[in-house]
Amino acid sequence: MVFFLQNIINALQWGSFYAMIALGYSMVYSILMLFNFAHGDIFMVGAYIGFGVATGLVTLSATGFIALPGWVILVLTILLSMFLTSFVGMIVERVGYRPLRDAPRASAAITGLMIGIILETGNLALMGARRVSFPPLIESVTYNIGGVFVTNKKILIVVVSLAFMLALHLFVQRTRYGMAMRAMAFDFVVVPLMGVPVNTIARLTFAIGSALAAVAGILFGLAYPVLDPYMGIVFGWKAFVAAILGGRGSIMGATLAGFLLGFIEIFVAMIFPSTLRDLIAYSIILLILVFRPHGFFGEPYSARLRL
Amino acid sequence: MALLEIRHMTHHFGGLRAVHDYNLSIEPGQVRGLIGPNGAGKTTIFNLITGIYRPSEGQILLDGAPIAGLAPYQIADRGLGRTFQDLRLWRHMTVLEHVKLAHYSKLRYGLFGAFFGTPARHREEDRITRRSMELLEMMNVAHLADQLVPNLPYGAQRRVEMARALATGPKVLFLDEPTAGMNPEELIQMMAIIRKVRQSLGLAIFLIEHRLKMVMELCDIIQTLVFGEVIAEGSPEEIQNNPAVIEAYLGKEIVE
Amino acid sequence: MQLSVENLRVSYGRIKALHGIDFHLDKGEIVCIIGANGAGKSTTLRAISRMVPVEPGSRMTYMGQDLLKHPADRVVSRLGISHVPEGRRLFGNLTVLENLQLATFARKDRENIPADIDRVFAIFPRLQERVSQKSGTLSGGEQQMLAIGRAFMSGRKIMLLDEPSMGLAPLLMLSVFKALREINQREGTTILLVEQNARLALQFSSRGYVLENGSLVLQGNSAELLANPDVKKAYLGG
Amino acid sequence: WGKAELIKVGINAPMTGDIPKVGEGSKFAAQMWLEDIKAAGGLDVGGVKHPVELVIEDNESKAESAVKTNTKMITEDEVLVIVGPQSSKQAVPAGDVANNYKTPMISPWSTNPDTTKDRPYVFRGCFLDPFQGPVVANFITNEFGFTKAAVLYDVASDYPKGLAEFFKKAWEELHGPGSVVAYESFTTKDADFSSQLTNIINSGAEVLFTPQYYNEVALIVQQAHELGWKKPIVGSDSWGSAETIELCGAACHGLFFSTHYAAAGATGKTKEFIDRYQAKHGYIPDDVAALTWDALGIVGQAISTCGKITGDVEDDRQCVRDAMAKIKEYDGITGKMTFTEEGDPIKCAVIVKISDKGEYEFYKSVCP
Amino acid sequence: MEANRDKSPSHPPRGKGALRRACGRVPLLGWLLAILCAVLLEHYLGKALADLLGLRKIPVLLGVVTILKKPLLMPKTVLFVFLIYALPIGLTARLIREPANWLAERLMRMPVLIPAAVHLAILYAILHIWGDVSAYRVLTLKLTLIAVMLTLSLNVINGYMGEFSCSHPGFMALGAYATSVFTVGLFATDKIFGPALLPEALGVYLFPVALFLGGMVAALGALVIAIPSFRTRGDYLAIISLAFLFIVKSMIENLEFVGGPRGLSSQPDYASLPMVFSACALCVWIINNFVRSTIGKALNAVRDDEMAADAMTVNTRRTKMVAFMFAAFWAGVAGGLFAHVLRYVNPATFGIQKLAEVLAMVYFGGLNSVYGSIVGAVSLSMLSEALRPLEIFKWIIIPLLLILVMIFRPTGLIAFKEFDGRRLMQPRNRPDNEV
Ligand SMILES: Nc1ncnc2c1ncn2[C@@H]1O[C@H](COP(=O)(O)OP(=O)(O)OP(=O)(O)O)[C@@H](O)[C@H]1O
Ligand SMILES: Nc1ncnc2c1ncn2[C@@H]1O[C@H](COP(=O)(O)OP(=O)(O)OP(=O)(O)O)[C@@H](O)[C@H]1O
Ligand SMILES: [Mg+2]
Ligand SMILES: [Mg+2]
Repeated sequence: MVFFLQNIINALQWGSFYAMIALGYSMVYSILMLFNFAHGDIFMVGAYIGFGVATGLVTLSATGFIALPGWVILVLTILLSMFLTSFVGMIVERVGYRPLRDAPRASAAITGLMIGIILETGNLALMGARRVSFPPLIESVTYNIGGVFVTNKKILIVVVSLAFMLALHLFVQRTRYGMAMRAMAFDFVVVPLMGVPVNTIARLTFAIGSALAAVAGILFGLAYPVLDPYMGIVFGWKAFVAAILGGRGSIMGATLAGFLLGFIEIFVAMIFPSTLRDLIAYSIILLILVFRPHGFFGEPYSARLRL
Repeated sequence: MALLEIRHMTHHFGGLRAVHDYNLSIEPGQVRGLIGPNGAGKTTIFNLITGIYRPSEGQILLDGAPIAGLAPYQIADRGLGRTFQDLRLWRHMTVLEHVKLAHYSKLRYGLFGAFFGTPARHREEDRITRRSMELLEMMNVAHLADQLVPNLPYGAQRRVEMARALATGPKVLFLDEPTAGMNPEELIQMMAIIRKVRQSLGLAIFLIEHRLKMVMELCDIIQTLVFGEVIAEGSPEEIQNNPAVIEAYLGKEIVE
Repeated sequence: MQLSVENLRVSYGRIKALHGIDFHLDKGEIVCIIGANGAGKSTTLRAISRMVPVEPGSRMTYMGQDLLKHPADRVVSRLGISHVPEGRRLFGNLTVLENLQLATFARKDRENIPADIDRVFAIFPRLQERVSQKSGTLSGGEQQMLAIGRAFMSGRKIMLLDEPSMGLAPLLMLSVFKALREINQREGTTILLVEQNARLALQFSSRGYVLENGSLVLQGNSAELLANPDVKKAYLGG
Repeated sequence: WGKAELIKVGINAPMTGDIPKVGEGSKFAAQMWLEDIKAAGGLDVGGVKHPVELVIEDNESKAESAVKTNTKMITEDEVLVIVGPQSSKQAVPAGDVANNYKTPMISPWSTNPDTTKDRPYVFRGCFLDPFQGPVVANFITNEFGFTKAAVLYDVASDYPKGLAEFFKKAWEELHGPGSVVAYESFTTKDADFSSQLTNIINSGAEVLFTPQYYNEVALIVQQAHELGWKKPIVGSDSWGSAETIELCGAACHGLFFSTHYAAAGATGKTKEFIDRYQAKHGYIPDDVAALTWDALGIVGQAISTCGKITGDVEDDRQCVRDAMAKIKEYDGITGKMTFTEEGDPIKCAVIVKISDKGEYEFYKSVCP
Repeated sequence: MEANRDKSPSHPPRGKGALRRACGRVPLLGWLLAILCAVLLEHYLGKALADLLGLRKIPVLLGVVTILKKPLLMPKTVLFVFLIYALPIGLTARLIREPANWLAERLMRMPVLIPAAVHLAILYAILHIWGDVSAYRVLTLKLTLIAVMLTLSLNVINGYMGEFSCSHPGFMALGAYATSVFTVGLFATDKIFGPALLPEALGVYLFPVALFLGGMVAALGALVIAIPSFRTRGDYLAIISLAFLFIVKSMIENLEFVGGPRGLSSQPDYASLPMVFSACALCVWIINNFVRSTIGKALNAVRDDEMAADAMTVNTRRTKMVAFMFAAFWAGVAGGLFAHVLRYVNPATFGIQKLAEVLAMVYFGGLNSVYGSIVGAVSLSMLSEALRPLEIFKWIIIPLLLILVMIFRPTGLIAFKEFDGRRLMQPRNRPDNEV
């Protein structure tokens, strides 16, 4: 029982990363109907920006000039990095996606893939081959609750990511911006006829998606404090799986699928020999899709979608 | 026995009853019309007959054999050809390719021929090319054979769709608003084409239309559908004078 | 003059769709453009609502101000020119209500929106029955109503209508046109109408233009055009 | 006597791809080696100083690319000998190429037996998994007296997987079947090991052996502690990078691993190398840099002892390969080496303890 | 037509203006013969010329590598390339224009297989002689030809049928392993499968059988994706195929008898240039045949509007199934060849990176186009080989190039273009063949 509970805690943390990243992915995906294959790498960039900001703040604070407590640094880091990373997202949108808006979707996917490679390689060229360690902004405290080990970081991560998800869900469902985003997903050519500034919405979408990726990057840095230029690849592809598994354009779906993916991975490793983890975990995903061919909340394939 | 016979067909979308107790029997060579207000369920009836939806209840018999529940391609193969209300052409294919492809189920070379380019395949391809060109000529669009469809004027696209439907070798041709978006002159051309098709190929035609001129001049029997139910069936004159039809569909001003 | 268009030229890649046309709209008018398939009618509307780029040298002014300096969304939100595009182009994944709400995206007078929605439902009661249905599953005619309703929500200075009668049942077609006239009279909305069904369009409008192969060949008030033998021959079915 | 023939040494290293750090270490070490040669006026072969050129090529950390790189260096650049590739997934196929073209190749870091097996022209600079696995198993047994061990490794990567298997085998030979109470794995690039660690903790293991690369080590150790693991964690030579400590921090203090050399408290040549490298590049060299350095040393010695460089590259390659096979007790910074028939070195392993200052302290030496 | 002929891989760099017009009427046969002359020239005189110019070796890959490594050698390299390639090709093509046209005309009067065989034979001779200069060239050639097969087969799914399939490396892996198990098990002595079961000498002849088997195994694997494709499309299918890729990879990692993550080595050396070339030619021929037949066009119809296809008697299920299995078959064959060229396979090779590579080639070259796939595969393979000296910057330059191509030609360089062998081989002395 303890064992089981422990794994639920584990899965919650792990799932919340998938969910957070899938969420950012899903933002772009649901609005522009694009696979933003650069998203994993934006996550990486977000983590590095977070690393830069945090290190800067820690150093600043260490000089004694203004001594900041860890949690203030954390909050500042998150906010600043969200801000900075959203620009990365907007640049990606401007360079890689806007020119391709009328093109087949797959072409834009390829541009995203390529932008991702450029971000990775650029990072490698700038930062060198070494990996960096994310500064531990808050003191790690481990609670032992009847044999189940929980750290304050885990709680923080799950809570923060759930909060962002809820906020985003409300944003997309309740505000006219969200509605405009959903409309763009369907047919962006006539969206301007509704008085909706398409470019602004697209930029906003990328900005929000990237800001979320930055949050995910920083939380990731706290939980798994080893950053390297290629850390986003696997996450990017798995977020891709989660975003779509959740159902096209569904924020709740993406969140749920992200957690589900985390749970599947953790529990498969718990129950089966862990060498078979990917084999079994992805077979489960495949089966889910065979029986729910349009994801959890998705709509059936519509012929309107471009190639 | 009628060519196509439908008995007590009913269909629901979720809670919405789109078609209720629909009956039809078409004889070879007949031209039938289906009119009714928007959203009455006309297109749905087409979709039910051609297998895109499966009716909740009822029977559909083609030449006496039940076809409800078959896949659309099987139904098409047995002789029900159709066009779509919202033009469903293949964006990246030429006009000729459209018509050739509609011969798909009747191709006599298999995958082997497709892979290895056997002489049988070349003969067969030549044969369907010739036949497709004949159909295009009949529709007066043969000169566009090598064009990609999105570049064509609307009227031409409709005619390509019709040629494509004819290429499946139908016994009954279903036309869903074939003149939507056409000007009066093109309307007259289209009527001539439909007459020609009927005469030279001898098939039955089932037509949804809102252009009264067309329905009244072409059809032998007209059904009027309102809220999924047939409220009147009869010759053009009967329909035109039927008060229920005037009330629900035509409107007084139009008739006058 | 509410809207004036001078020397409007548009091309799609190598295809020239409009070869420099001039026309104008006065406030509160109903004007129609008729012409054969591919004459450039839809292109004209798209140019006004800035959906297609125009070639240099084209001029368009709205109430004296340069329309070309506004991007597409601001033509709607600032100038109040709404456009019912060819083929309706609804957002099939949104419900009927959401489609209407979306059209108010940039409106400042948010308090009036509920009342306006009710007015749309008053004109098209059918839409109210389907209010939370996904618009993609509406029948053709229902979609047309929604498209007009949507335009009504977004801008009411000028409405550009591209073939509103397409696919409508006769009775409904009449009621749509009646509704349009009602909007025109009550709100003072200028209507620019593009129609294949030339007779209907000319009966409904006060002035008309005839477009052929990208150029305006005839203009005049509608009654005159209806009586014109050339127009009769070419567009009214003899 | 014309001009002395140019000697070309190929370096086949992963400059881009998954493990750029490894490529960087190899490159830096090779450049330092070249500096030394240059300073000496060339490589002395039979009294003639030959100029040396390095041909450094990127294998993108991909098998097919490593094969292409080797082919290119052999047939186009006509290198005399190749150092690299580092990881087995490139070294195995690349070794085949070198052997086919009768070009001596020495992989400093590849631990897969297949790399050198039945390939007279292929050597390696490190000990093999079948040696290291038992070393660690014995060490733990003797040092702590534990009988129940757990293993956590990356299934998708051949080095950790191989080592995990050999450790398991050795451990079960010592303590009987079933004494490896948890044998858990994950996949390359995973960052979360909580499920596996929970299983391990649950299994009642007394020690955790994890033959992983340094980046994963940091995560594994920290996560284990967060899940309440307080027992020892032991690692292998792949821990031997300055980054392990940089990334892992205090969590890793007090842990042990087996490796080729201990940086802290190193003396003599080893210290010299470490200091020089650190001065130049700002960090303590990884084991891969040290092994590359030694591999180049062996190459240099083999060329020298070959006695003459004729300029006929095929003869020279043969000569170098024969000389290399005969090297006895080469005194490298990672230990003394003699090649077996297969081209694998016989060398000692070192057990290193990570001190509370985060330095790698020599703990004990284990020889075959 | 003209423009595309220039881009086809075996052609010399595009000339300009007058030169181009002068060369314009040379038939494909003429170009091939001219290139043959050039490679022969290089074969016999290349070394001497290189010595004369003070280059140590004949520059590989048209000297790009040399230039990037040692910029100072640029003038010499360029001169070499000009003297050995550009000049002879230009001159010969011009000189033999008339006879070549005459010959092409005669050939075209015979059944089409004969001129095709002649052209292919010359093309092979060119590649063979070009490759003879160095083993590195041969290796690059083989891997490029394999890339062509992969790209083309992926184009069948992603381009012709319009799905976004991510499973190609998985199919390739299935083929690679199946073929390897067959050959290693039967014809090689190794530690996994023990001594050879059949005499070595037989192996070369049975290799095509092994490849076929590899292809079939991959095609069977494709069923896992083909069947869900009946019910779902587009994005959902994309992740099904991605899941399939992860599954295949993980499965192989867990199969100890093929070496798990350590991989499988000691494949016999069967993948010679003629073998790879024939497989590639066969693949191009069959795929091209297929996509141009009406049965193949059904793929396009399913892509553009599945419902309409269905209503026009197209059995969409069968069509999808055929497309997936067919494409997977060729990916499997390519995988088998790949394994035997490297003589080593491991599961890590068939990951996301390989996927990105193949996808890039397909979309760079052009969707729905056999030409496009050939151009995409050849140019990206060659480019990434030639830019190797740039190390890390290579991975900035190539993606940038791809982004630019996508922006200016969103469907790829040569999309939606039929590959018509007959037209390609036409004589060009009459104006109507000029276009
Ligand atoms: N897939 C569906 N799901 C739910 N409702 C549907 C679906 N398809 C059609 N409907 C509804 O069924 C009714 C009948 O639609 P149908 O398209 O058959 O009308 P129609 O008679 O062809 O009208 P029109 O003349 O305007 O084309 C409409 O009210 C429509 O909203
Ligand atoms: N997106 C486009 N790309 C290329 N050409 C186009 C495009 N849209 C329209 N055209 C061409 O521009 C010309 C004018 O088209 P437009 O749609 O304005 O005609 P229209 O008068 O509205 O015709 P219809 O009655 O068919 O709607 C036609 O020749 C058409 O083929
Ligand atoms: Mg309808
Ligand atoms: Mg129009």
